[in-house]
Amino acid sequence: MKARIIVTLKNGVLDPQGKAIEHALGQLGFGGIGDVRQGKYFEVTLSEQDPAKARAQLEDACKKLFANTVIENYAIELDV
Amino acid sequence: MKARIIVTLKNGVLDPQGKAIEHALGQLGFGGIGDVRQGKYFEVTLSEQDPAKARAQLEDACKKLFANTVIENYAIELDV
Amino acid sequence: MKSAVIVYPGINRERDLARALELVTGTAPYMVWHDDAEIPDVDLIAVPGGFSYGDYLRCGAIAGQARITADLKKKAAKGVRVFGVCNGFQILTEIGLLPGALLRNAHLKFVCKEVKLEVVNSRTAFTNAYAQGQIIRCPVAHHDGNYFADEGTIRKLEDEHRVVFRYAQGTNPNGSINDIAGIINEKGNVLGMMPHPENLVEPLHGGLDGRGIFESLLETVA
Amino acid sequence: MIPNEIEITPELVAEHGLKPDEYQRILDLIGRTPTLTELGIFSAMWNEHCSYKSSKKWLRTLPTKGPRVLQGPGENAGVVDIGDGEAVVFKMESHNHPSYIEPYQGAATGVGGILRDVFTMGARPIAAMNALRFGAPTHERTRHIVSGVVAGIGGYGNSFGVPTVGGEVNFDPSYNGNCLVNAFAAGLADTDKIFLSEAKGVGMPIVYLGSKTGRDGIHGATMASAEFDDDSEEKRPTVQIGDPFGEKLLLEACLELMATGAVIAIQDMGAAGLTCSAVEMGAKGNLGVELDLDKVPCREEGMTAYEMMLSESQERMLMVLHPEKQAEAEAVFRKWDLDFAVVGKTTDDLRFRIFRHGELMGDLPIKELGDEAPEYDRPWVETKPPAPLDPESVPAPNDLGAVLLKLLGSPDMCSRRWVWEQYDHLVQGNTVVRPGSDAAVVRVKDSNKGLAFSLDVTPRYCTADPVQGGKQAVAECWRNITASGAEPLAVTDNLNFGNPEKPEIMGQFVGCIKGIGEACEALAFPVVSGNVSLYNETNGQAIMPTPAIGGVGLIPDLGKTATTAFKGEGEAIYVIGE
Ligand SMILES: Nc1ncnc2c1ncn2[C@@H]1O[C@H](COP(=O)(O)OP(=O)(O)O)[C@@H](O)[C@H]1O
Repeated sequence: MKARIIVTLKNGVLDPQGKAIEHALGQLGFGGIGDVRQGKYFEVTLSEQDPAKARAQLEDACKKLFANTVIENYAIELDV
Repeated sequence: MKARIIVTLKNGVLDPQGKAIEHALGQLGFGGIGDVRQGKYFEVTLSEQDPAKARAQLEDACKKLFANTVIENYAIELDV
Repeated sequence: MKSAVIVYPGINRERDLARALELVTGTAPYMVWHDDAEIPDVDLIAVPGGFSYGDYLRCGAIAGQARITADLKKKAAKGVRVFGVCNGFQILTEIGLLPGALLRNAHLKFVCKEVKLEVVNSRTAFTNAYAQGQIIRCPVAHHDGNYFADEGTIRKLEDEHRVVFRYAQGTNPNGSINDIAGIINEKGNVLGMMPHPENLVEPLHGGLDGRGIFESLLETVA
Repeated sequence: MIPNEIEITPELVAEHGLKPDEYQRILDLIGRTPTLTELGIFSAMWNEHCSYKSSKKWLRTLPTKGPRVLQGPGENAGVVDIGDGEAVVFKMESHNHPSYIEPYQGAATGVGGILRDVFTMGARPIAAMNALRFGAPTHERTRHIVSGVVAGIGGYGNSFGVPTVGGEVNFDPSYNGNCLVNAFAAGLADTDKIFLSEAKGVGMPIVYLGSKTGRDGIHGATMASAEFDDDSEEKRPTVQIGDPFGEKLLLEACLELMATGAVIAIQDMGAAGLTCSAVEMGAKGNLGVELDLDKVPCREEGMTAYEMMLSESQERMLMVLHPEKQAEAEAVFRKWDLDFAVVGKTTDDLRFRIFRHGELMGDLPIKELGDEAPEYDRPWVETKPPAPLDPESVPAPNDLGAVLLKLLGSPDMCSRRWVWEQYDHLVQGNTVVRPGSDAAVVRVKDSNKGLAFSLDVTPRYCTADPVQGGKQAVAECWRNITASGAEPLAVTDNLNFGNPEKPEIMGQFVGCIKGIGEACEALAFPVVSGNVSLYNETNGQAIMPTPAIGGVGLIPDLGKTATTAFKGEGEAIYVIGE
């Protein structure tokens, strides 16, 4: 089973990379694109076949590894 | 209008990050999660209201800034 | 004083830290491999700088899962002194021994230069050889040293005098909140800092300002 | 899948960068049409980069010997004795084209390559430098290239843990379409533990180490992709991605393995990795080599022999091992979590044989692959020295202060702090003189000795007069080293030029080499390693001739190190020389 994990910075956590991109967009003439927030994206394959169990496994892996929950949120999308 | 951009490494491009994460997953007992590929994720807000034009703008911005098309692919998701 | 330096793969300042420890304490530290089960009985566990596991995913994230880290947490809970420098500091925050997180430098670039540090709290086991408020020279070399924590945590750190080092006026190299360069845990046995005192401990380095930390520890143990 | 029995058309030959007469040479040599894999192997071995076919004749004129030289050109790096049983191992190498295509990764893998060259010899890297040339600051691509290259050099070196202590940065419109990224690295080794690439013994295991092989940098990318596969564009990224973490593991594992005495010969896989390294190891040792590509650790499925032989994946090595130490060696690599695979053996018949899925994909004479490579004596014309400038024709400035400010603020003269602050120049704790001085000085660990490093060339002098410019580059490097209190030992060079098929460019090349040779001879400053990068041209516009010189000096007593800063008020200032 394939899945995607998206990790984003929590509200209120500074995002210097996003800010820098916003600045660069302005310079490139893309002034209409704003509020840039940068996150991480993962594609994984699971050997688990049961969707509920797969999701539980990923939740656990997100908390332990993919995201630092002090500063980040995560979202899981399962390909079912 | 809000949009999300997902940037991933092209097939065949070495992904040392993905490799390292896979390894750590194994150590954590998540041996069933594999084939990890890491990418980037962006959330942006556009002032453009017309979806077609917004998409065209983002395409352009992806090529010029968000993605390094020598090694990366990108995908755009518009909130319509 | 007996000490141990943990060697995660990708760490690259373990020799610098070991040398500083040996210079000041007269005893070479144990070098402990990331895949070992246990850290020997020591007075100080040092977690050095570098790029553990390439800093892939997040700085310090994968080191947090290494086998030896479980014992590190256990010993820290028992009160053994733990000193994390740079990547070591990042690892200590990742495993929750210290609060907050270290984000990408505000200017997004790696920075290697000398800064000035204010010793904000000289009453810790790591800093008692310095005078309160003393300004010392110290090099930094990092890409992710921008200390962040939520407001409540920052207030608590400040109120409890747990900010131990601050970048002195005008030298904050990374955008850290409140110019925070190093913090200590509630019990006072775990210190993490971004700058590299181990690179300023012999005349050849152009100064001795970094020695104070190691001298403090020696003093405390003896 | 790329079939091996594909018809070898003149177009295919041309796409492999082989001229018709070079292809004829191949036919004469092997007496039949080559297979596709064999054609790929020849193209890799006989391209300018590996064969030095345009430059060899001239490189031979450089002085390469000296009482302290333990290993001159011809190995992964040069080796110079610094006393007390220790040696400094160093080399410089270009990564110009990849850095133009993808600045960050191009520069990063350039650093990775040169570090591997050094630790392959058994040396732990202790210092790195880089010579960078970019287009005009106002050119549209310059900013992007500069920031990517500097970040890439830092990204790799900082993570690997070698202090980057020096270098050069220049801007000129002649580099608009061809930036130059020349990376230098130096390491320390015991003189009795220097490892070379010459294979010894018949039937010895050939071991593959490091990261897995992928389709990185296979230069046949343009090669009639439509003919082979529709999505081949997607499948063959021509850009190599660096993995400094992988390389750091490789360093530690190699040094640990070398200490066990298991290693007979070792060679880094650089350009055209598996091909060049295997051929070089066999040919040097007068031995044949047999490879079973099924054993090569691959990152992707379905890689063909052709792709595997030409892959430029990074962080890989080839070794010949003592068979009885194989288990011990494998344990070291497993400990560092790196791939370790016996992929072949040495033979006594001087053939280079490659098997894939049990089939013979290539069978070539190993010595001839290297020795019979074409060598050219390209026509050249001497560069006409420009008419001397009449000083009277230049009006004297009336505001010298303003001129001084302008000079100090110019892109070529302004402070380079913004560059070297992005490089970790302190890691390892031995940096005595930091970047920003004449020469950087690094302590030889656990001693009171130091090594001085400097990288120099002034391309506009070389443009005006290649011979004088070549001499000047050596002299400047020598002065910088001397000014730090060190005794100059030896140099490495990185010769960057345009298209050597043009007699004027070849003239610049010949001139610079003559100048470098004369200066090195006169100063007893031998050339122990180096690299040539030709065809730095875009749309017929060549770069300025840029022969970068990287010099190393020895300070026997660090207490006698000299630094540039004025030390006190009221002291006299002297000018020495004319
Ligand atoms: N300009 C030069 N001056 C002296 N020696 C050189 C020069 N260019 C190349 N060499 C030597 O030729 C050999 C092959 O160089 P190169 O192909 O760059 O090595 P690598 O196998 O690391 O790519 C090396 O030993 C190098 O030192």
